[in-house]
Amino acid sequence: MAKIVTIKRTFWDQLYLPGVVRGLGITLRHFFVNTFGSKEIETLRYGEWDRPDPPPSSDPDAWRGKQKQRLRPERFRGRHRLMKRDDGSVRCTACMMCATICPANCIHIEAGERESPTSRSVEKFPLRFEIDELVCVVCGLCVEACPCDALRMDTQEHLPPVEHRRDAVLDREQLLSRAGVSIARDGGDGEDWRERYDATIGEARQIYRPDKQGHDDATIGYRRKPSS
Amino acid sequence: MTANKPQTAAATTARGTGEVVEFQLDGRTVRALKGQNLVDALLEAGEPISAFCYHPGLSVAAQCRQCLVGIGDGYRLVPACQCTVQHGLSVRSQTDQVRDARRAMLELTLLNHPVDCVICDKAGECALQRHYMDWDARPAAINHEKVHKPKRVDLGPNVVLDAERCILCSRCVRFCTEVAQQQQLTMAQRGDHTVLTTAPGQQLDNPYALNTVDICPVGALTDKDFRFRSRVWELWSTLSVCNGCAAGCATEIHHKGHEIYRLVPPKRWDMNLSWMCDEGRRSYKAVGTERLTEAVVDGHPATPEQGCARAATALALLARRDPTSLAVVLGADATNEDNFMAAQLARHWVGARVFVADRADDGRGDTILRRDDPNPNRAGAQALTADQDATTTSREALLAALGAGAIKGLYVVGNASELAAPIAAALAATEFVLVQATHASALTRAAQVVLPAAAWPEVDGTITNERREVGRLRAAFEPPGQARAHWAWIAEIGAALGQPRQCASAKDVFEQLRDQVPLFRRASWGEERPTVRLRWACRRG
Amino acid sequence: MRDAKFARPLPPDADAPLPGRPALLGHGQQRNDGQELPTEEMVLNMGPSHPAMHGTVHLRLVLDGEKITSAGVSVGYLHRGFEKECEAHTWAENFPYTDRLNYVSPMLNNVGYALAVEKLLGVSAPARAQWIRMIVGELARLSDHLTYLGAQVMELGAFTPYFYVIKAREWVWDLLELVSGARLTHAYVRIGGVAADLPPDFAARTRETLERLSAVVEEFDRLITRNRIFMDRMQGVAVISADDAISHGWTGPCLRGSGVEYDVRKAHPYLFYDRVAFEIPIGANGDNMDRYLIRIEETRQSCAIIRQCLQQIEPGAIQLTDPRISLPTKAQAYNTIEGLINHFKLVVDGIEVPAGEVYSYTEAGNGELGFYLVADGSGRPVKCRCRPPCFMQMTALGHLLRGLNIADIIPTFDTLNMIGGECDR
Amino acid sequence: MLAILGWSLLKIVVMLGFAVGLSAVLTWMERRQSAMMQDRIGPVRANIGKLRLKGLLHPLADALKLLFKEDFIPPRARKGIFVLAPLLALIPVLLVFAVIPFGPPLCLDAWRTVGPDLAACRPEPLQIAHIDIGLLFIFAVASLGAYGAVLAGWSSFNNFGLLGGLRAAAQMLSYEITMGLAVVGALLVYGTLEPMELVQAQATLWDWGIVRQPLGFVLFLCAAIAETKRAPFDIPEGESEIVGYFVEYSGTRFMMFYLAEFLEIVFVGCLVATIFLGGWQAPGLADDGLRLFGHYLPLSHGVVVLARVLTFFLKVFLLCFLQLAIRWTLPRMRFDQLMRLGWKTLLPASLFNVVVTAGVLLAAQAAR
Repeated sequence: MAKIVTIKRTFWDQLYLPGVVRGLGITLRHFFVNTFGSKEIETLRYGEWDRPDPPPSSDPDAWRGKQKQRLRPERFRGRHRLMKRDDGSVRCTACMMCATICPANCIHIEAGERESPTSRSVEKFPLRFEIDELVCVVCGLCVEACPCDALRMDTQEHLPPVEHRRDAVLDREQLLSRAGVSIARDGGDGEDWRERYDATIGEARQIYRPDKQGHDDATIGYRRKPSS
Repeated sequence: MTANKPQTAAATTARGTGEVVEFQLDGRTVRALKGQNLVDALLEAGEPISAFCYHPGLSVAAQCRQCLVGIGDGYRLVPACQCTVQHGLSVRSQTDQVRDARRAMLELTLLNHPVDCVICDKAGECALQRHYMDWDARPAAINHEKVHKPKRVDLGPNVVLDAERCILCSRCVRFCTEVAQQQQLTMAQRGDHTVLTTAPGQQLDNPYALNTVDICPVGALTDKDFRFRSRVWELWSTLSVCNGCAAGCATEIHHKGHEIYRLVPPKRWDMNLSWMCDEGRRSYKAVGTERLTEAVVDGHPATPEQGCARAATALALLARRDPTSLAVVLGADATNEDNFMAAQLARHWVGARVFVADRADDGRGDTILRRDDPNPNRAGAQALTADQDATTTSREALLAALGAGAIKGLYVVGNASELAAPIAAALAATEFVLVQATHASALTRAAQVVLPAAAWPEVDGTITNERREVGRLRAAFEPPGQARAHWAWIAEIGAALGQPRQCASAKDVFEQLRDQVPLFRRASWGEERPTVRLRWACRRG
Repeated sequence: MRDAKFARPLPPDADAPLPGRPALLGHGQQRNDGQELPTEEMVLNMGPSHPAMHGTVHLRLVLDGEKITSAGVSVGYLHRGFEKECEAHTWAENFPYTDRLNYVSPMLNNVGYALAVEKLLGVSAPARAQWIRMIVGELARLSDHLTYLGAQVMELGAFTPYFYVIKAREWVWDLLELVSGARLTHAYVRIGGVAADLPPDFAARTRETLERLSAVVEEFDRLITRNRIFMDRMQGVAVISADDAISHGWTGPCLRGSGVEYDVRKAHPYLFYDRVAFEIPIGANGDNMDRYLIRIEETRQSCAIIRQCLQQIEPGAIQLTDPRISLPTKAQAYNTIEGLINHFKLVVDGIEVPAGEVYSYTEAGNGELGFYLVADGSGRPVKCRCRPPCFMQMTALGHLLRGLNIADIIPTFDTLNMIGGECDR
Repeated sequence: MLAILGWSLLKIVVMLGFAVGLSAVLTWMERRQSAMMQDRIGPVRANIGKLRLKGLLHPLADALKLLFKEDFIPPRARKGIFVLAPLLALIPVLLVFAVIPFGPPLCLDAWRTVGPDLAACRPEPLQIAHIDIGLLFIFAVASLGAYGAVLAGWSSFNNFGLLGGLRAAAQMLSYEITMGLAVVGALLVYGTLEPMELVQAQATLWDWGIVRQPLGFVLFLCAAIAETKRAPFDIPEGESEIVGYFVEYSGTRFMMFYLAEFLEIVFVGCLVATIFLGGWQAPGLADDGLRLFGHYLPLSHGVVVLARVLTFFLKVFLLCFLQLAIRWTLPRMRFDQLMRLGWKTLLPASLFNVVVTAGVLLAAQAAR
C-alpha cells in the first residue's frame, strides 16, 4: 500500500510570510520556554558532573531525568575492570579469550605460573594484563568471551581524559582497583551449581548472556556434518 | 629413505601392504590398501571419524572406543582401530546408532574431565575439544562431583602431568614402550581412579619424552618449556627442517613475532613419522639469543655496504697476488644455496681454495631418529666439493694449511662452531679474515670483517641430510637488524667484485645449483607452504 | 527544462552534451559568440574536507558562474577495508565492524549481517529475538532518518530544527543504549539471536519516547516543510525519473521518491515485517522534496511499526541454543567442561558455517543493504561483500548535479544521504 | 567652539559606545539566544575566577583570541587589497551611525523644567551630525560596504572566496534599489530626508512609519537584512556551500568582518527604528510628560530625554533580537531565487508602494 507524500504549494505558501511567521512562532516559543519557563534543555555537562550511584532501574525519571547528571543504564559498557576471587587473588587465568576476540587488539596479557596455587585450578595467572583504552572500541566482546567472569565493563565510568596516551593503558593494578568478588565459581566445584546460580543470579550483573536465558531445544536446527 | 624410520609393528599396520582392495562404507565403495588400519582408511576416504587412543605410529589399544563403527550387516559395533581393511568389508559409520554410541563414549570421556580449558595449554588444538564439537555438542546432562586427581605432577625434566585432564588413552605409555624403548610410564589404580604415573623409581626421562606431549590428545602432559608461554592459536606455523643433526626431520616452527615458541613434528609419515627428539625441539633456543645484528669492519660497526666493499677490496687484492693463498670455507650448517654461492665465489670469481667446516660426530645417535653427525648439511657441502679429493677439503686440511701459513685470506661462511677457536688460534699468518656468522665467537673477534647472517628459521633454502634427501627450509620471519642470508651477502660481495648479479632470491640460486651440480639434478625446490596462523590452520587437534 | 531532459536514459557517454542543450565547455575553453563577454569556466574542488561533505568525499566541479557544468565525484576517503577485515575474523567477531558501516543506524547493519549468516546456516532466530531485532532496527531507522532530516535543514541554513531532531535522536540512542550498553556502536545482535533480552521497563519507556519523538517530528514538519524558502530549495531540484533511478541501482527512500513502490520489508518480508501493518511512502516527482518527505513519513511509519512490535512480542528465548552457533550460558561455561569447550571453540575457531554462498538483503536506512557471503566450512568468511545502498546513489550524483547551481549541491547531496562509513566501507 | 567639540565627542561616545557595545553583546546573544531557541545551554564557559555572567565574558575572550591569532595572508593574495578589504567593510558601517538620532533635542540648561520652550534655549540634537540629506548619506556610505566583501573575496586568491565576493556584489547591488525605494514611500509621507525630523514627525503611534507604510516596512526590513548578508540571505557566506568571501581571513582582520556584521545588525535596527518605529518616540511620552489614556504625569525635560534615549535603544535591541530570531529560524535561499525575489517581487512591490503612496498623498492633498 503506497502512500504518496508529495505536496503541492498553496497560495499561502507562495507568500513567504505565513511560513516565516509560523516558524518564528515555534522557535520563539522554545526561546521563551527555555529562558523564562520550564526548561526543555537536556544538555549534559560532560566533565562537570560526577558519576552518581546507579539508579534503581525502575525509576524512569532517574534514567533520563531533567537533572544535570546523566545516569547510565545498567548495561552501559564503561572502562574495564578485573574481578577477584574469594581469596583476593585475580580471577583472570590468562586464557587469552578476550585478547583473541578483541577486534582492536587492545588487550595484552603475559601469563605466569603460580608456584603454590592457593586454590585449585589457578596455577596460571596474568603477570601483566594491559588494556589500552584508547585503542579499545568498547564492543564488549571481551566480556562476553571471558570464561571466568574475570573481566567486566560494568564500572559505569568513561575513561576520563588523559594527558598522555600511556595513561590510558590500564595495567593489572589499575584494572583491579575497582575489582569486586564474582559470585561465579569456576572449576566445576560441587553438584549444586545450578541451584546456587538460580539463587544468586539476581546479584550477578552480567550484561551479556544473562544466565537465565530461556532454553528452547526445538530451536536446535542445524547440524553440521562433523569432519576430521 | 627408510633407513632411519622407526620400525614398529604399528607403523606397518598403518600403511597396509600395498595391495588395493575395495570395501563398502555406508553403501558406497571405497578403495584402500589391504591390511591398512580402518581408521586411516576411513580418514583417507574423507569420512569423519575421531579417535583418542589410536595413533598410526603406535600399536592399537582400542581404549577410548571413540572410533566405533558398525561392521557387517548387523549392528555390531567395533572400534575401527581394531579392524584392518579386507576386501569386501562392509562398514557403517553414519547411522544414528553409531553416532549415538560415539556421543555416549564422548560423554563418558568428558565425565571427569576438569573445567580447565582456560589454563590448559592444549586448548585450541585439543582432540577432546574438537571431537566434542563434532560429535556431541550438547550441554552437560549430568551433575556430579568430578573425581579429583593430582595436578601439576612433575614427571621428569621436560614434562608435567595433570592427572585430572588425562583421559587414559595410553598413547604416552605405548610410545615410551614401543618407540622410545623405555618403560617409564604406566597406569595405576582402577576404574575412574586410574591415573597415569611413572613406573616405580623411574622418571619420564628419555630423548624422545616430549613426543608424549604431542600425542597426548588432551592437555594432560605439558611441555615445561612451552607451558603457559603462549596460546597455540596465537602462533604462526612455518614448515621447515630441523637443523639439530644430519637426520633432517621435518618440523613446524611455531612462532609469534620474531620469537620461536616451539618446534613440533608435522605428520609426515614418509619422513620422521610424527616424532622428533627432545634435543631437536630445543635447538631453536640457540637461534634467538645474542645474535650478531650489524656488520663489523676492523672492529667498528659499519653499514652493510661498507662491509661488502671492504671485503671485496681485500679479496680482489689477495686474489691478484696469489689466488691459492685465499681459502673459502663452506659451512656444514649453511644451506646448499649459501654453499653454492660460496663455491661460486671461490672457484670462478677469485679462484680460491675451498674447504668444508663441519663438526665432528658426537656419537649420540640412536636407532630411532638422532644421527651421530650433528651437521645439518654436511652432505650438501661435500656434494659441492665432490670434484675434489675429500681430504683436501676437510677441516684437518684447513687447519694444516692455516698452520703452514699458506693462507693469507680466509673467508668463512657459517659459524664453523667448534672450529672457530682452532681457526682463530691458527690465524697468525693471515692478512684478511672475513666471517659470515649468526653468533659471535673467537673467530668473529679475530676477523677483519664480520657480516651478520640469518639463522635457519629466517631463510629460504634447502639442506641435504645424511641420506642425501634435499629438505626445504622456509623463512618464518625476517632476520634481525642487518642480518641476511649468506648467499645474499656473497652476491653482494660478488657485485662489489664486479660480477653480474644473477640471483634475486634463494630460488634463483637453487635453480642454478640444480643446473650446475650433478648431485642436485633431481632435487626440487618443494611446494610453497605459506606461514599460517594456527588459529586458521583448520581444525587442529 | 533541465529536469525533463534528464528524465530519459543516460547516454553511454554521459559527459557528452545532451541533445537540446548547448555543448558544455571544457575547462579553460572560452566562449565568445559575439553576444556575451568572454567567460572562462572555473574548476572548484569541494572536499574531501568541506563542511557540507558528509564524512569525506570530493567533488570536482566545473563551474560556469554559479552553474555546474560537470561534477566528478570521488569517494573512498573513508575506506577501511571492511570486507577484507571480515575475512580475517570469525563470523561472530564481525559485528563491531558492521557497526561502522552506516554509523547512524548500526543496528540495521547488525541485523542485516546476522540475517545473512543465518541464511547461510539455514537457521532462524527465536521469535522473540526477531521481534527485538525489528524493534531495535526500526529505532535505528528512526535515528538514521532523524539525522538525515537534521542535516538536511541544517545545511540549508536552518540550524534550529536540526537541534530539535537531534535531541529526539538522542532519546532513541538512550533506548538503544539501554538495550545494548552503547549509544552508537552497539554490537548487539548475534548470529542466532541477540546478545541480551530487552530490559524490563523497555516497552513503557519506548512508548513514552515515541510519543515525544512524534511530537518533535510534527513540530519539525510544521516549522520547516511549508516554508517557501525551503520548498524553493527542494522542489523540482535534482529530479530523477524512476527508470534512471532503477538503472543506477537506487533503492530505499531515494528510489521511492521517484515513485517506485519498492521496499524490501514489503517486497521480500524478513523478520516479522509481514505481521505488522505499515505503508510505503512514495513520491510523485523524484525531486529532493519527495525524498525528504518520504523520510518524514517513514519516521511515522517506523513509530507505528515499533508500537505494533511491542504489542505482539512475547516472552521466550532470545538466542538459539545450538552449541555450534551460540555461546553457552555463562553458568555452563563456568561449571561444565562441555560448556567451556563449546565456549572456547566458538571464540577461537568461530561458528563453522557450512560451505556455500548467499546473498541476503534487508532494508536499511538508505535502501537495500545486502551482504554477499561465501563460506568454506571454516569459522570465518571467505568473502564478505557488502552492498552499501548509498554507494549506488552516489553514482548518480554527478549526473544529477549537471546544470544545477552550486547551492543545489547541498540539498541534493543530503537527500542521497551518503554515509562515508557505508559508501567507502 | 569647545562646547561644540565637547558635545560632539560626547555624542560620538554615546552612540558608538552603544553601537559597538551592543554588537559585542550581540555576539553573545547570537549564541545564547540561538541556544535557548534550540534547547541548548550555549557557551557559558568563559570566566574570570568565579565570575561567569552566563557566558557574557565570551565576547571578551573572543576578542582576545582573535587579537592574538596568527595574522595569515595567503601567499598569492593581493596583499594591499587583502589588507584594505576589512577596513572597507568596517569603516562605512561605523560612519552611518553619525546621522542616527538617538534622542530628542536636549536643552541641558533646562533639564529640570517641565516642558521647556526648546526654541528658546538652543537645544542640542542628540545626533552626531545633523545633515539635511541624512538618509541619502546613509545609503551612500552604507553601499560602500559592498566593496569590502567583493575585494576580500577577490583578493584572497581562493575560488570559494571569489564566488562569495561575486555573490555579495550582486546581492548588495540588487537589494540597494529595493531598500532605497522602500524608504521613498516614507519620505513622501514625512517629506524630509533628515532623520531627526523624520522621527519628530512620528510623534504619535498613528504617525509611525509602520502604520503609515506597512508594506514599506516589510520591504525595507527584508532588503536591509539582505544588505547585511544575514540569513536567510547569507548567500555570500553560505557556510555549508562556499564558506564565504572571508574564507582566508583570520585574527584581527577576520574580527573586523565579524564586528562589521554585528554593527550592521545594530545599524539596521537603528534605521528601521528611526524610519518606521518612531525612533526615540515612545507612545504617550510627550515633551512635557507622560500622557496615557487621559492620565497625565508631568516629567522634567531631562527625564523625558533620558526616557526617549532609552526607548530608542530598547527598540534597536528588540529589532536586533528579531533579526537574530529570523536568522536562526529560516533556511538559506538560493542565489537565483534571491535575485528573483529581489528583482521580480520586492522591486515591483516597492515601486507599487511608492506609486500608491504618492497617489494617496495626492488624493489627500486634493481633498484638503
